[in-house]
Amino acid sequence: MNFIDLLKRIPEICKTPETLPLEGKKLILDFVTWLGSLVGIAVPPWVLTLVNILVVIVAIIAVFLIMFALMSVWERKILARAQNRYGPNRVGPWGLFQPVADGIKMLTKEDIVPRNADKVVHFIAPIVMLVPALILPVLLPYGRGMVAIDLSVGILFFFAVGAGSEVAIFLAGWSSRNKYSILGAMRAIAQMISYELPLVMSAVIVALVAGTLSPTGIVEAQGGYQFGFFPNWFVFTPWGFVACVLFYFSALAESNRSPFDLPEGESELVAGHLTEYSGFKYALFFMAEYVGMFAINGLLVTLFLGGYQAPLPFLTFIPSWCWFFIKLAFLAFSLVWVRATMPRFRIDQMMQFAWKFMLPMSFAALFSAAAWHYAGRGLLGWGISAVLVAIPYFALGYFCFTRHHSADNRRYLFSE
Amino acid sequence: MHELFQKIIALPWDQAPQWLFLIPAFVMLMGAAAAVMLRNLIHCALCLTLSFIALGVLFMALGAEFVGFVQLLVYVGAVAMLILFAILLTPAGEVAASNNPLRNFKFSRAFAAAGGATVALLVLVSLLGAIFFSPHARAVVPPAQAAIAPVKAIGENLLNHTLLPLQATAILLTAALIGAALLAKEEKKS
Amino acid sequence: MTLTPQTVLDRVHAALPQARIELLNNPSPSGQHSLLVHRDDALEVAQFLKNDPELLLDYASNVSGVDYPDHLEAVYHLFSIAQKQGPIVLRTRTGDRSGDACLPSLTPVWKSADFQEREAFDLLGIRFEGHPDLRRLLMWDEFVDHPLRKDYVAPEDYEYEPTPHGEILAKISAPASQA
Amino acid sequence: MNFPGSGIFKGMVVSAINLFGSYFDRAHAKRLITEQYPEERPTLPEASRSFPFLVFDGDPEKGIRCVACKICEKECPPQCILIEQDRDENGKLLRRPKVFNIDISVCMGCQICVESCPFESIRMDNIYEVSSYDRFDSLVLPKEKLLKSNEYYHSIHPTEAAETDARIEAARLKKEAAAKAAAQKMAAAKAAAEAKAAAEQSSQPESQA
Amino acid sequence: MTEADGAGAQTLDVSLGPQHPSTHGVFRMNVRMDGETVVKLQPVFGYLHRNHEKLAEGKSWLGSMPFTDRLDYICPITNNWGYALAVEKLAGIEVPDRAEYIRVIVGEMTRIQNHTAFLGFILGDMGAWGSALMYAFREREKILDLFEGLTGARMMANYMRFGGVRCDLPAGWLEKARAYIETYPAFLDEMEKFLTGNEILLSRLQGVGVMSAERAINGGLSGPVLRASGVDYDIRKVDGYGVYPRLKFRVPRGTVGDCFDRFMLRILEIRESIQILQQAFAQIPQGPILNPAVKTRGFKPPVGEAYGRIEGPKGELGFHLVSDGGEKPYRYHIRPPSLINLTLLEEMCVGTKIADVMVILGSIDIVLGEVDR
Repeated sequence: MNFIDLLKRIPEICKTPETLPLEGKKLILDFVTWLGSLVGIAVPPWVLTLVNILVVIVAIIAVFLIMFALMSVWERKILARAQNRYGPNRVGPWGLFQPVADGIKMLTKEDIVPRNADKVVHFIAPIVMLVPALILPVLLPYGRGMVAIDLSVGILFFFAVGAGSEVAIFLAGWSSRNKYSILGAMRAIAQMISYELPLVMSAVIVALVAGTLSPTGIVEAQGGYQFGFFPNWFVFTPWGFVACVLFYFSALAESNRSPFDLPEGESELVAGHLTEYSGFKYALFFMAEYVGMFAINGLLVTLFLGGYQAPLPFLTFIPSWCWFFIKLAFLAFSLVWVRATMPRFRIDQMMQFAWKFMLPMSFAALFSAAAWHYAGRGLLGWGISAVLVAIPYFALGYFCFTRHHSADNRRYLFSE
Repeated sequence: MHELFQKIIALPWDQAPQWLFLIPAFVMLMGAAAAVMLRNLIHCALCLTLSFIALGVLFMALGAEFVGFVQLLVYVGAVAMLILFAILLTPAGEVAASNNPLRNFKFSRAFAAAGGATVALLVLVSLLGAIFFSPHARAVVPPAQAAIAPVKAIGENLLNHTLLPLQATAILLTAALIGAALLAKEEKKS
Repeated sequence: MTLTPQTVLDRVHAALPQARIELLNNPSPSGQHSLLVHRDDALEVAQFLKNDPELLLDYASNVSGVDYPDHLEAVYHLFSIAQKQGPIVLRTRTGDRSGDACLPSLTPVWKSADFQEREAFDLLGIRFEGHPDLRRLLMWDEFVDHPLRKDYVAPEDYEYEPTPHGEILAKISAPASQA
Repeated sequence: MNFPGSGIFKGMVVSAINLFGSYFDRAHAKRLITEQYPEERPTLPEASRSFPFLVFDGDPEKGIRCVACKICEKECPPQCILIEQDRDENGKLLRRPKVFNIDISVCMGCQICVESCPFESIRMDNIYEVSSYDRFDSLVLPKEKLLKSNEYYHSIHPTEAAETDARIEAARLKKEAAAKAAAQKMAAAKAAAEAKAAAEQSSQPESQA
Repeated sequence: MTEADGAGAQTLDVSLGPQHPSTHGVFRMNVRMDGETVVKLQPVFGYLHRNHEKLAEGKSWLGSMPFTDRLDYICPITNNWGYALAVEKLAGIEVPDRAEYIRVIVGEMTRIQNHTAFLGFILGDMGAWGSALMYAFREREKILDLFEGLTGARMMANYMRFGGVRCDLPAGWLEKARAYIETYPAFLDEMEKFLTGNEILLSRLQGVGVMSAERAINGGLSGPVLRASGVDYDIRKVDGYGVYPRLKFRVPRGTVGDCFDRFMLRILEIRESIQILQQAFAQIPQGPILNPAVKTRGFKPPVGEAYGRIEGPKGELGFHLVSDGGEKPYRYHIRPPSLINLTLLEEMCVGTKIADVMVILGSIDIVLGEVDR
C-alpha cells in the first residue's frame, strides 16, 4: 500500500455518494495504517479502534457544530423574513459569517460570575449541559450503515443521557443565586419532567410497533412503499401522526423552544437560568441547546419520518444520509416557523397541557397503534385507528380547551 | 525513545475495560462519601447524583446496558431531581436548629456516629453475605453472554415470570404518589 | 338634572346644612366654577356627592395640588359617569403652607385619587390624612423637599445625589466574608 | 371549521404568508419596508425637520437675515440658543449677531424658534447624520456652521421657502412703497419747506441783514 | 431569598424592574410571590421623572407644547391636542373648522397607530417572538411616514397650536392618507386571523385580570380599559369636543372586563376610527387653520383656571391649568391616563401568575414617559 493508491481512491469514493462517509472513514483508517508502515511498525488493532472512534466523534461534533453555526444564522434569517425584516446580512455574503462574528463577540466578552454565586457549580453547569448534548447524536442512524454505536437499547440511551441536561439547568439556576434564575430552573425542571412522559410514551409506541429499541431497527421497519409509492413511515398512520405531533411538541418543550420557552421566558424571567451567564459560558449553553435540539429532532426523524429512507421510490438516487439531513433541516425550519407564530404558554397551562392533554393523547395513540396492529396493519386498521385517535382528540380538545376559552363566546356592545 | 514507544504499544490495552472499571467505582465511592460529608445540602445532592451516574457507568461496563440506562434515566433524571426539589422547597435548615430536642443531648454526636456505623456495618455484612453465600452468586455469567441478553429477554421475564410483583410495585408507587398529592393539597388549603 | 356648581351646592346645602361649602367664581372663559369645601367637612361631602342618587359623581378624574402664596389647595375634578356630566370642581384648602399643610384624603371615597394624592404629597407637601399608603410617588424616598412649590430652590448640581452605595456594599460583603 | 388547534393553524398560515410574501411583495413595499440605511437613503418629505439653521441671502457676511433680536433665544423651550449681538469699533450695537450658537444635543427640533422669528431668518434643516464622539466641539453649532444660503433652503423646503420669499418680497415692496411714500411725503414736505423757506427768505431779506 | 410569611407559607419577593424586558420602560413592581402566584404587588414609579409640571411653570404657554410630545411618546399628537384644548378653554379661543377636522384626522390616526402598536406589544409580553410586533410596527411606520410628511417629525410632532394647527396639509397628503386608510381593514383582518383565534393567546388572555365596572369607575380607569369593563363612556361622545358630534361612530364596550376584552376593544376601536377618518376625509372644508387672534409670542390667557380633557388613545388625558394672567402658567397639571390606569394594577394582579402580571400590565397599555412625567 502506498500514498498514491490512497489518493487514487478519493475520486473512486466520490463516485458513489451513498457510501461516501463510510468509505471516507475506511480511507482514514488505511491512511493511519500507512503512517504506521512509514514509521516501520504494524499498527495494533486497538489503535485502529481508537482512531475509528475518534474519527466518528470528530465527524459528529464537527457536523453538529457546523449545523449549529448555520442554524443560528438561518434561524435569524427565517425569523426575520417571517417578521418582514431582512435579518443578518452585513457580515459576509448574505450574513453567512454572522456566527463567526457572534463567536468572536462571545469569546471576547467579560465572563461575569456573581459575587454570591456558587463559583464551582456555576462553572460546571455549562459543561454538564454540553456533554450530554454532544453524546446524544452518536446513536442516530444518519444513513445506511452509518451509525456510530448501534445500541440495542438506543432509544433508552437517548432518554437516559438526555436526563443530564435537567441537572445542568438546575445547577445553572441554583448556582447563580438570582431569583429569576432559580424560578427559571424550577420551571425548566417541572417542564422537562412533565414532557418527558409524553415524549417517552410516543417513542414507546414506535418501539412496540417496530419490535425493537434500536434506532437502526426502527428505521428499517419503516422501509419499503405501500402500493409501490406510498412510504411506510410511521407518520403516515393515524396513530403515528398523533404520536409524531406529540413527540414534536414534547421535543419543543424538552429543548426549551418557543412556545415552551418558559424557563428563559424573557418577558417574565429576563433569561431564566441563563440570567447570570455571559461570554463563552453563555455560548456553551446556547450551543448545547441547539445541539440537543438537533439530536431530539434527529430522533423524531428516525422514529416517525423514516430516518434515512427516501420519501418516494424514484428518489432513492439521492444518498440516504442526505435524506436524513434534509428532513432534519425541514424540522429545524418548522421550529423557527412555530417560534415566529406563537406566544408563550403560562406555567400552569403548560403543565395542564402536558398532563391533561398530551399524556392522555399518547395513551390514545398507544391504544390506536394496538388496534392498527391487530387489524392487520392495512386500510381497515388505518380507519379504525384514525377513529380511535380522533375521538379522544376532539373530546380532550373540548374539555381541556374550547370549553374554557373561545373567541366566539364573547359579546361586544356598541353604543351610538 | 523508540523502545519506550514500543513498550507503550505492547501494554495490554485490549484488556483495558477490565481494570478501567476502577475509575467509575472510585468516582462512585467518592461521590457517596462527599454526599455524606459535605455541609451544603445541594452539594450533597449533586455528589449523590454523581455517584448515581458512576453506578450507571459501572452497570454498562458489566455489559448490563439496559440496567445502566434505566439507572441513569430513573435515578439521575427523576430521583436526583426530586431530591433537589425537596431540598429547595423545604425551609432552609432553621427548623432543625431550634426545635430538635436531640441536639441538646450531651452525647448526641457520639450516639449519632455509633448509630450510623451500626447501619453501615449491617449493610456491609448483608452485602457480603449476599455475594459470598447466596446460591446464585457463584454462578458467574460470562460478560459476553450478559451483553447479548437482549432487552426482549428482560421484557419477557418481567411480563411473564414476575408480572405480579411488577404490578404490585406499580400499585405501591401509585398509592405513594396519590398520598403525596393529597398531602400537598391539604397543606395548600390550610 | 343638569349638574352645575350651583345645583350641586344647593343639593349639598339641603342635605348637609352644617357643611361649610361655598362657590368660588372662576373668571376664566372656561366657566368652571368650583366648590370650596372646608377640609373638616370634605370627606362627608365627598361621600354625599358620590352616593346621592341625584348627583352620582362617581368618577374623580383629576386631582391636582396648587400652591398659593398663603395656602395649598387640592382640586378634584369630579364627573358622573352614570349621568355623563361634569366636571364639578371640588377644592379643599390647607391652613397654611408648612405646619398645617394637612387635608383629608378622599381616596377612601374615590380610589382613583390614590396616586394623584400621593403625587401632591410628594411634589407639594400636602399631607393627606386617612390616605392608605402615603409615600412619595415620583421622587425617591430620601428626598427632603417638595419640588413643585413656588419657593423650592433647585440645587446647584442636579447630578449630585448621595447614594447609600457604601452601606449596601458592606451589607452584601458581610455574609460573603462570613461564609 | 373550528377544531381544537385551528387558531394556531391559521396563525401558522399567516406567518408563512408573511415569510414568503416578504420575498415577493418587495416591489410594492407592502411587507418588506426596511430601508438598508447606508446604501438606501430615505427620501425625506418636504416638511421634514431636524435642527435649525440660519438663512442668508447672497453673501454669508452681509446677507445674514438675523438681526440678533434674541426672540428665539427667549422662546426656545430647552434654551439651547446663545446669541451675542455684534458691535462696531465704537462699541455701538449692530443689527447682526456676533455669536450664534445652537447646542443641538439639547435642541429638540420643536420649530418654535422658527415660528417666533419675525425676520424669517431661522429655519429648520433636515440633516440627520450629526452624530459625533465629541459632545462640545461638534454638537454645539456656531454661526459659521449654521449659516446656509437661501438656495439651500429652497432645495430642502421648496414650498415653504417660496412662501417665505413671497412674504419677504411683499414686505419689501410694502416697505419700499412706504419708503417711497415717505420719501415723496418727505420730498413734498421738503419742497414745501424749501418753498416756504424760499418764500420766507424772499419775504424777509432785510431782517436778516 | 425566601422568607417565611405567616403560617409557614413560603414567599419570594422579586423586584421586577426597573431594568426588565417587559415593564415597558423603567417601571418597577415589587412582587411577592407564593410559588408563581402573586400575593402582593406594589408599583414603584419615578425612574423617568423629570418634573414636567415644574418645567412648564418656567416656560411660556407655547413652550410646553413640544414637551407634551414626550409624555406619551407613542401618540404625541393627541397630547398636543389635550393641551391645546385646555388652553383654548382657559382663554376662550375659537378653532376654525378646517383645523378641527385636521385635528380629528391626525388624532384618529394616532389612535390607530397606538392601538396597532398595542397589539404588537401585548404579544411581546406574552412571549411571541416579535412577529405581531413587527407586523404592527410595519403598519405604524406607514402612519408615521404620513405624520412626517405633515408635521415634519415622525414622533415629536409639536403640531397643535392654540386656536388651530401649525401648518396646513401639504398638497396630496389627504389623498395619500385616504388611500392608505383604505388598505387598513385588510391588515386588521390579517392580524385578527393571526391572533384572535390562537388557542395559546386565548388561554393567556381570557379570564385574566378581570375588573368589574364598578371598581373600574371607582379606580378611575379610563379609555379602552374602562370600556372593556362594560362602561359606556367615551369622552368624544360625552364632551363632544372638536367636530366629533358631526361624525357618526360607535363606542364599543366589553362584557367581561378581562385582558381579552381589552385586547379586542382595541381592534374594534381601530375599526371605528377608520369610519371616523373616512367621514372626516369626505367632510373636511377649506379655510383657515389657525385663529388669527392668537399671538405666537407673548400669549397671555386671562386669569382663571380650566380643566380640559380629551379621549386619548390610552384614556382620559386631562390638563388642569391655572393662569395668573402672565406669560407663564401658574400651575400646569396633567392627568395622565397611564398613571391612573395603574391604580388598580394590584387588584387585577393578585392571585394570578407572575406571567399574567406582564400581560395585565401590557393590556393596560402604559407609557412610562406619561406615568412618571
